[in-house]
Amino acid sequence: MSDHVYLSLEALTLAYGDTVAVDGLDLSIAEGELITLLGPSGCGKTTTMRAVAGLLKPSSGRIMLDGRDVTRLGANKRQVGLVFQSYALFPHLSVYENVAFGLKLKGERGRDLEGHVMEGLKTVGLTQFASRKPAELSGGQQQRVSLARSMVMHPKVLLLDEPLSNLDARLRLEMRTELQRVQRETGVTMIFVTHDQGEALALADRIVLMKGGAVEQIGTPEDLYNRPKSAFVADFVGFENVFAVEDGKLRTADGAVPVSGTVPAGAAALAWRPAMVALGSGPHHGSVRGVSFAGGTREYLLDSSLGPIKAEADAALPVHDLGTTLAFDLPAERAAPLQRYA
Amino acid sequence: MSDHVYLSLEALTLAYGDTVAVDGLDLSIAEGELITLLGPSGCGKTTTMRAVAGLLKPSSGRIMLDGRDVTRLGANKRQVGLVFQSYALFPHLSVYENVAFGLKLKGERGRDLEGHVMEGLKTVGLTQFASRKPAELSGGQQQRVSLARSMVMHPKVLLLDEPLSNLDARLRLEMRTELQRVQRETGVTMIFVTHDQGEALALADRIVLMKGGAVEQIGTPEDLYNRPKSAFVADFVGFENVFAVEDGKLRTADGAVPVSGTVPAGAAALAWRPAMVALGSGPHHGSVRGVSFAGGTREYLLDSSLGPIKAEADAALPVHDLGTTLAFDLPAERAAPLQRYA
Amino acid sequence: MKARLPSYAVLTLLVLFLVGPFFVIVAASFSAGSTLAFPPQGFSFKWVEKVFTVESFQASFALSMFLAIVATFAALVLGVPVSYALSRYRLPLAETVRTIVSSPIIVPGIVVGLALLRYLVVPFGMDITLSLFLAHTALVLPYAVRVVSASLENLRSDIEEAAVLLGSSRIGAFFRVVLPNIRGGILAAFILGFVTSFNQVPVSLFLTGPGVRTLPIDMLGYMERTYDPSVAALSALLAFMSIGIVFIAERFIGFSRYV
Amino acid sequence: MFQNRAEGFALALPAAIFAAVIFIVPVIILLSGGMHVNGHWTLSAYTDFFASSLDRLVLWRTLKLGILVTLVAAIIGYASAFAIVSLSPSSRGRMIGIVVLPLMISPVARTYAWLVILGRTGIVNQALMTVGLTDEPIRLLFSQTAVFVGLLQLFLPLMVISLVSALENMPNDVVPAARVLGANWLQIFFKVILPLTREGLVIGGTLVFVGSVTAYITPAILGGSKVLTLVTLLYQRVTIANDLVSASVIALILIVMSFGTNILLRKIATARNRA
Amino acid sequence: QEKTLTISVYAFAQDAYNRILYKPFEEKCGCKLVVETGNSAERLAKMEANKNAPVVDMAVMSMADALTAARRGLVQKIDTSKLDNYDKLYDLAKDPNGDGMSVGYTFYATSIAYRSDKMDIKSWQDLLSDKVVGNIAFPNISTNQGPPALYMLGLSMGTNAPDLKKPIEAVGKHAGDIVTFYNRSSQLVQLFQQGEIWAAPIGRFAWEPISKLGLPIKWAKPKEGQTGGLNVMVVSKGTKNEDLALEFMDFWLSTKVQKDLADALVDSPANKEVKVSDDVAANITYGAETAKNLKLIPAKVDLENRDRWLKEWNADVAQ
Ligand SMILES: Nc1ncnc2c1ncn2[C@@H]1O[C@H](COP(=O)(O)OP(=O)(O)OP(=O)(O)O)[C@@H](O)[C@H]1O
Ligand SMILES: Nc1ncnc2c1ncn2[C@@H]1O[C@H](COP(=O)(O)OP(=O)(O)OP(=O)(O)O)[C@@H](O)[C@H]1O
Ligand SMILES: [Mg+2]
Ligand SMILES: [Mg+2]
Repeated sequence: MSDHVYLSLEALTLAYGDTVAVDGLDLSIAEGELITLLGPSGCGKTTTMRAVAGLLKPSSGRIMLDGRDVTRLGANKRQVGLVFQSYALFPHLSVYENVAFGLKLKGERGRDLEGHVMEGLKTVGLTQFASRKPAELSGGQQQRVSLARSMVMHPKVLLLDEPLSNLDARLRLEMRTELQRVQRETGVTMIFVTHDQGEALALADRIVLMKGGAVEQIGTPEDLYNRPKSAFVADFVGFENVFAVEDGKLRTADGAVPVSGTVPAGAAALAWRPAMVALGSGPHHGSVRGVSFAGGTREYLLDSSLGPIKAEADAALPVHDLGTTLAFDLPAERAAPLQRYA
Repeated sequence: MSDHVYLSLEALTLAYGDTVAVDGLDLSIAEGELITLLGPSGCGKTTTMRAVAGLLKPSSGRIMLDGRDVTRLGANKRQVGLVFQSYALFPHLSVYENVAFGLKLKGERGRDLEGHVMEGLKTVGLTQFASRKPAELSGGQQQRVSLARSMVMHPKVLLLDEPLSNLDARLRLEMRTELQRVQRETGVTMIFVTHDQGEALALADRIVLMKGGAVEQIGTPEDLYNRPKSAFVADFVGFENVFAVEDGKLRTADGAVPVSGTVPAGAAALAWRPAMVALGSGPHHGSVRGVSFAGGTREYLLDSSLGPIKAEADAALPVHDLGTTLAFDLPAERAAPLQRYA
Repeated sequence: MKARLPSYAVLTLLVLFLVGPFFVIVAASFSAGSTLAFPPQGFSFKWVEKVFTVESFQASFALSMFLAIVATFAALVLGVPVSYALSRYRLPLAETVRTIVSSPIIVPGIVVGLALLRYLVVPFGMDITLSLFLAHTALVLPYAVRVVSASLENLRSDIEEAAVLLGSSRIGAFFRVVLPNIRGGILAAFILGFVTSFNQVPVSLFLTGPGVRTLPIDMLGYMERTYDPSVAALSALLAFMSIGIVFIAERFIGFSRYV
Repeated sequence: MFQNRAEGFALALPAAIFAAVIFIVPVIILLSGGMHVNGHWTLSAYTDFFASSLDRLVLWRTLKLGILVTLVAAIIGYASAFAIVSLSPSSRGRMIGIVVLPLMISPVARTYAWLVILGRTGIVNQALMTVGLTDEPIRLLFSQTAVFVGLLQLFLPLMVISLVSALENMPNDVVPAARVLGANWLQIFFKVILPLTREGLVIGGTLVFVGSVTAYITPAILGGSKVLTLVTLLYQRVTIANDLVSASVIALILIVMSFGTNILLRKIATARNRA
Repeated sequence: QEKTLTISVYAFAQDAYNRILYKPFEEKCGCKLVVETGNSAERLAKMEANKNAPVVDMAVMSMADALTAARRGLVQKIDTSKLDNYDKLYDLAKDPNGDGMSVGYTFYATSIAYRSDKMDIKSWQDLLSDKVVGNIAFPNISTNQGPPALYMLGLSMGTNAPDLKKPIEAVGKHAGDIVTFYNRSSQLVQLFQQGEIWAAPIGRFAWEPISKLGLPIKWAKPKEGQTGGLNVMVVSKGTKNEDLALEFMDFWLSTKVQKDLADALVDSPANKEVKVSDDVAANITYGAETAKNLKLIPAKVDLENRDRWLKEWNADVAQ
């Protein structure tokens, strides 16, 4: 991974007819980086990827790849790989032929071709499935074929559009590890789209969190996890209790409420994960509306005068029944301070 | 919730043609219980539910409901409610008419009917959508209509077949709480099918974990979570490191390996969650193959002589790079002892 | 998406080729001249009026109408159950059954007509109208099965199970839940069947008797003996009728989805 | 719930029996008539058919017309289907409506129009002369060209509709996938679209070919006795010569052609898919 | 229950027949007339197909087809005693095939209708001249006009052999040029009108609508003379409506009907009592003399050679 800018999107605006899907997006990516594009449904992730691949013409802005302006270059000449959410395997071709598709178009034949295809299949562990049709593979295997098909082309950038969202939890985890390994081994620059924050956190060198066609925050997973800038980001990374700050007090359903401890200067809002809520004592009270066992912990949903509060307690402690009133506190020193509330 | 057996499946065998999907299943459920049926895809969950509902004739075995043998009773006479994974709403009828469908067949008319339907809609918070068609509702709302449609019939048992699997994470959580509330309020006996262990743990009074058409373990969520009986169950509830025990030693890729501490008597295997692995010191060594950030913690995948090991460390600690060799231990006193390995 | 202009050009030519002849017919039917010509010689309604005075047209129109309605209805009565069986039950001979009921679509119509004439009408002295009814029913059956099957495939079978669980009988579930939801398909099948039967020529070609002939056959005969634009006028009127029906069907059930 | 086979058969049988009795049995008897001449079982009627140069010619002409119409319909069909699927969903629906419309209009009327359009003084000739492509009206009626045009107009909609639905059913994103892998549009058509819409092409092709080969009105009106096809020949054999034996022979040939094409094309479709 | 009589006739001029013949007869007999139309050969085929349960009571045909029908047992003897107008017929119409199974109701000349502005026709051979042949319609061999036209063509080529081999070959040579081989003379109106053809051999009965097209179309008087035919009426064997059929035939042969049909330029009268104006006479085939001069092919010759002609035709022309 080098720090030199390899792919950059400059003031990229993308529209479908009159609907602007992406609005003045700026993004620089270094060679060998693994970026995840995170964001809610409809925020423009797929649109951005399609533009990078050359499948969508920008209404304005520029795409630079490896020092060259590729904005007007056809998708078939960009050397960008794209793994579709739906895999988009060619159903009429065998696994082998799927992987060979692009290489053949490049003019590869004979031993060369076979060597490269089999090598690609080996990377994804599918050599023994070479002669199957995509329909005869499981979702995870299909996904790996799709990956191999892109990888053998040695793309300058590999784009992956929610490649794991169709898989079950276990396979998903496996594939995630696999992807990381391939990326580390080949050093290819990757952009990985997801709307699952766990996945984004686990995978990325840097996360780009998008909202409504623009970048909301860019940073390492730990940055986003620990230092969200806005309520939107905080909510996305699991701060389930977020309150705006006004004159050093929390703005709640119940009006302005003082907070225990000092609010950091410049914080427009404070956010607490369920685990950060101090349960059992404190100035606030809430009645238990829901409890659920979550493995090591138990999660409580409290109806309080501040609004609904999510708090967590060790599962080893006795359960509080529904309707019980519990005291709790939202200590300022545990909270993450946000630069923006909206 | 009473302890008296309300629904019991006795030696139930269910087959599709020659394929036996459920093989001699035994299960007793008390009135008012919320049972979740958990298990991997294809283990026979749906099949079991369809048999309870009367949509599938058992090849052998008996179904007793409320003291009566209903094995040969038609589905339309069993008073069993079923909420389908797909909701199965009647697309040509309004929400109101969907809910009224069964009541009308019972002969209800006029004020009675209206009262019951509106009450049902109120329970699921959909009174204002009464005149909409199902296609005009979101997935979550449809699911609630489906629930109301079954609930107003006051079924003896309400079966829910993966009702949440089509929803996104946030809505899923909400619906889960909602379901729990309805169940608590009405006290209806519920069987809830899922293949998501988180969901099963969070919801159930008791969990029935199925495997290949038979029951693998029955117990409270905490039972299963803390005291899995077999490697299969352990794996399902997140013990990612499981080793068989032979003569007080662990059977590993590397042969028999002594374990630190004493193996509890009668344990056929030992299982550790990633968090139970002691990282940093110990008799074993593994090199880091994968790291991922998982919020508060960091998960390491280690290649060790015992085989692959999943361990967890606080995310606040510095990261160990790929390839670093780490010492670790698998302390017997932290492990969950299993009765069976296979 | 991409090439806008070429695609409009292609579509314009396509529409011109497919629909153009229809306009020629319409223009010719309002001609004042006494022969079919385009561009028409003058404008008049006389040929449209004449259509209504030709007695044989009245009789054959009535016959074709009757056939189209009754045969299509019969085809649906036969076709809906078989479609239901094919889409809901896993029957061992399903493909054979499907082939049998859809064979009328593949066997050339003229062969069917001849076969019926020779082996039902002549030997058994079967009434021509009855034979036409049977032939048209057989002919419409494949369309009915195809369209109804398609709508049944699109209808989840679990709603029937839901209905049964809510206390309905099997048959009740069919009428309360299945039928209302494949209404569009059934209507589409009806219209498609109607049009197919109404415009059918090859099957009806041999199945004529003195005074008994379907409208298209009668039109053919009329054309062969009188070359005035009244056949054009009749064609135009019928076309408007079909278009009207299809248009309304399209509005209400999205007819073209089913064709 | 749908395990009861007896129930399923009870529902399926009436239609199957009806079709068999009313339809398949008479057709089979008719076909057997071609092998039963003067009280003997013989294939002489078939050898006669293939010995007659007129009959052979008509057979060949019918085949040729069928193949030509199918080919041209496929080419125009793809062009049109691409254009149609690139429309917005609402105009796509309308366009499909327009394409379907001619199917609803009596083929008598449609063929009739061509009589006017293709006549010596018809629009086509007028246009050709205005443009200066010819000084004298060319004779279009009663020619294979006329029959070809008539058949094409009659059956093109079937091809277009089949191809549109095939294109719509094509898996998402395979075209962009091929594009990203470096294929140009021509390569995409032949390597991806054609194989993936083969099913639709086969269905459309069968409908068009069988329709063209078994059409009566178009060859009868636009071809007359100069452009006999198997069907008009069969009609003449029955109505003028009362020659049932030779009519049965033609009937069998027509059926073999229809079913044969159907099966053959189906085979091609599935075989290539498996390869 | 109203009585019904089913008849099968030629397709042309149905409007005129309806007015002059069908409607008045229906009024007279108080019965219903069902009319089926088609050409003579089709009718024959259909009668044969329905031999065991005749659908048609009475039919009109060419002489040759009537003879065939008689030989195949499809028709029955006509009880001429029940035909009041029988004695008014020209002799050649009374029993043309000599078997008592048919009665003639009209005879007609067959010559060539042609566009006088485009050509002149002096001989049958002119039809096949280079200038003309690309613009003619020729009757198909299966029509009533086919063989006679070929026969005249043969005469113009200097042969009167009944095998028609030479004329068929000659037509065959030009088969590609000839616009079409028509099956029904009613088609010709449209072909003339649309300018599709300039000339065609036709029967006199089809002349009327063509003469009224407003085009310069003339009736040729070729030097080889004109041919023609006699149309006859037959009664289906085993009909249940024999009396009604005979009543209808008698009505058709009546002087009034025959005259009205002649005046409408539809059928030339077979009833010798019919007197028509000169104008009409010029446009139909009128009078015993004319009839006698027509060069007809005897029905027997026709029947004996028909298969041969068809074979030749199929070999030389139809392809
Ligand atoms: N073909 C299209 N025509 C018109 N608008 C579109 C089209 N595709 C996407 N959009 C709109 O553009 C916006 C961005 O869509 P995009 O597919 O990029 O979202 P996304 O972030 O990938 O969402 P998801 O997580 O649901 O895949 C959305 O508002 C969407 O409705
Ligand atoms: N209609 C059927 N015909 C034949 N086999 C079936 C049928 N339905 C299910 N099976 C088989 O029966 C077994 C149990 O299926 P079932 O649907 O009960 O599984 P499940 O536990 O509900 O799985 P999932 O989580 O995927 O819904 C599977 O092996 C399946 O393949
Ligand atoms: Mg997307
Ligand atoms: Mg299931």
